[in-house]
Amino acid sequence: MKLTVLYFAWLRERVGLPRETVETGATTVAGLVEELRAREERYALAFSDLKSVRVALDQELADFDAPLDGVREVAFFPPMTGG
Amino acid sequence: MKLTVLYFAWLRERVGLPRETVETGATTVAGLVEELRAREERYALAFSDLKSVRVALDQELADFDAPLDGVREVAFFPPMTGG
Amino acid sequence: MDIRVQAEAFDYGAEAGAFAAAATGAGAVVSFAGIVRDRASGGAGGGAGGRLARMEIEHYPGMTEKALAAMAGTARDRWSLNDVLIIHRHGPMVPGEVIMMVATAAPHRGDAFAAAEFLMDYLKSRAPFWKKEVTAEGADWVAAKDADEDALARW
Amino acid sequence: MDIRVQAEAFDYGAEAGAFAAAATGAGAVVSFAGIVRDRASGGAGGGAGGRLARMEIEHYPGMTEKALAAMAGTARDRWSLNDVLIIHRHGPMVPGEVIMMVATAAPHRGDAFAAAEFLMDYLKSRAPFWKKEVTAEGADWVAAKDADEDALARW
Repeated sequence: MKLTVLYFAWLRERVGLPRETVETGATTVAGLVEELRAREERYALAFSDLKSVRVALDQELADFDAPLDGVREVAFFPPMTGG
Repeated sequence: MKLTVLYFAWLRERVGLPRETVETGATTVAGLVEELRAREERYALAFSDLKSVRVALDQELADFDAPLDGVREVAFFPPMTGG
Repeated sequence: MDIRVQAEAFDYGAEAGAFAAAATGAGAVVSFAGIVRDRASGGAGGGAGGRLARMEIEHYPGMTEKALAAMAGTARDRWSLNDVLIIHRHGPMVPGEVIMMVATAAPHRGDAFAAAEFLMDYLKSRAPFWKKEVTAEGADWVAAKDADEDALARW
Repeated sequence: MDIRVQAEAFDYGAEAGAFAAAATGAGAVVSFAGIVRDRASGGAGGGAGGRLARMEIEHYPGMTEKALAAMAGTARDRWSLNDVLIIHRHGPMVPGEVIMMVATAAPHRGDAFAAAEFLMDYLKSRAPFWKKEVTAEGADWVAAKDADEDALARW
């Protein structure tokens, strides 16, 4: 399965890019995170504390145990600080 | 004792004037109201329901049992509707 | 702190903009505008009344300014505020006209919101203004609402 | 309902004034402006930090607009509102600049205040914006505050 993965704020800075296409066999967000962590140190660092990471699937906030079925865009970012 | 007495909104309309000077022997607001009521029908009408009347002494909200000692200006008006 | 009681119309947007621009160091500005509605309040029941031709606001010169200044002072004591603005008109006005405004500036939004709501609640029931509504059927003094009196209990 | 996400500066006073003027039939308009403060937030602790040189706001194009529209829709379902306006900037800005505004118009002030506070609370923690503060010491992402997350519980 091919996914567009986006990173924002310090997750973008740690991973070193704002978006990439990822080929994955993961079925949940948590599975995808495990795959990414295993890739390279910069990913392991970006995802070292999941309490500080939020995820959106196709631009809707989701949980780490959410399934990736039918999802095209996954975004990872820190807690939001708008307003 | 000489007091300036002011009336606002429908109290002003019922009494028929916005202000007057009153010579009174009353020692409290309630006593002054009794004197005014006894004067003429228009005062009796204006003060017929004291639950709908508020009073200020020298421009500070007060109660009907407040003393008139040292007071120069008494104002009667309905509940306020600003904003 | 700026408190104005006046018959003249004022430009709500210009006042809110100038207030926000002057609030150095504030992170949050809340402003409230009260506008003359196009329907009468319908008397004591508060239901929708007839089409409003105009509103007339009577006030108590002298006491009004003191009461507003006291409320603004209480708000400044109670919340961390950079600035407070109150403008309230009296006299005749037509539907769509701005009756009054309150603006608060604070380092944080919670203080700005709380102070603005506090000022509005007190202004409604403790500042000496009285509204009269004029419709085709005649003129009627607006009745104070129990809900407005009750709103004071939360502060 | 009008929702704008933009890099360009906007005139808070002009927007608030136009919004109030257009809110036919509303008796109450509440508007909020968020302004860049002159001190950094001081990191996770939230204490006063150094002098702020500038702020940079990153956002998630596409999701941002959807999230704001959903919040405004929820507010309109939940309170009796005539209109809602949200403008939020992204990109670089300096102290004193207006970051964003929310305005609500309603027949009654309680609804206008509640909806504006609701929108601000959700916008703080559920709209995909991230603030970075730049001081002489360097650049730091603003940490989300527990108090902002907790504020959502009241709605």
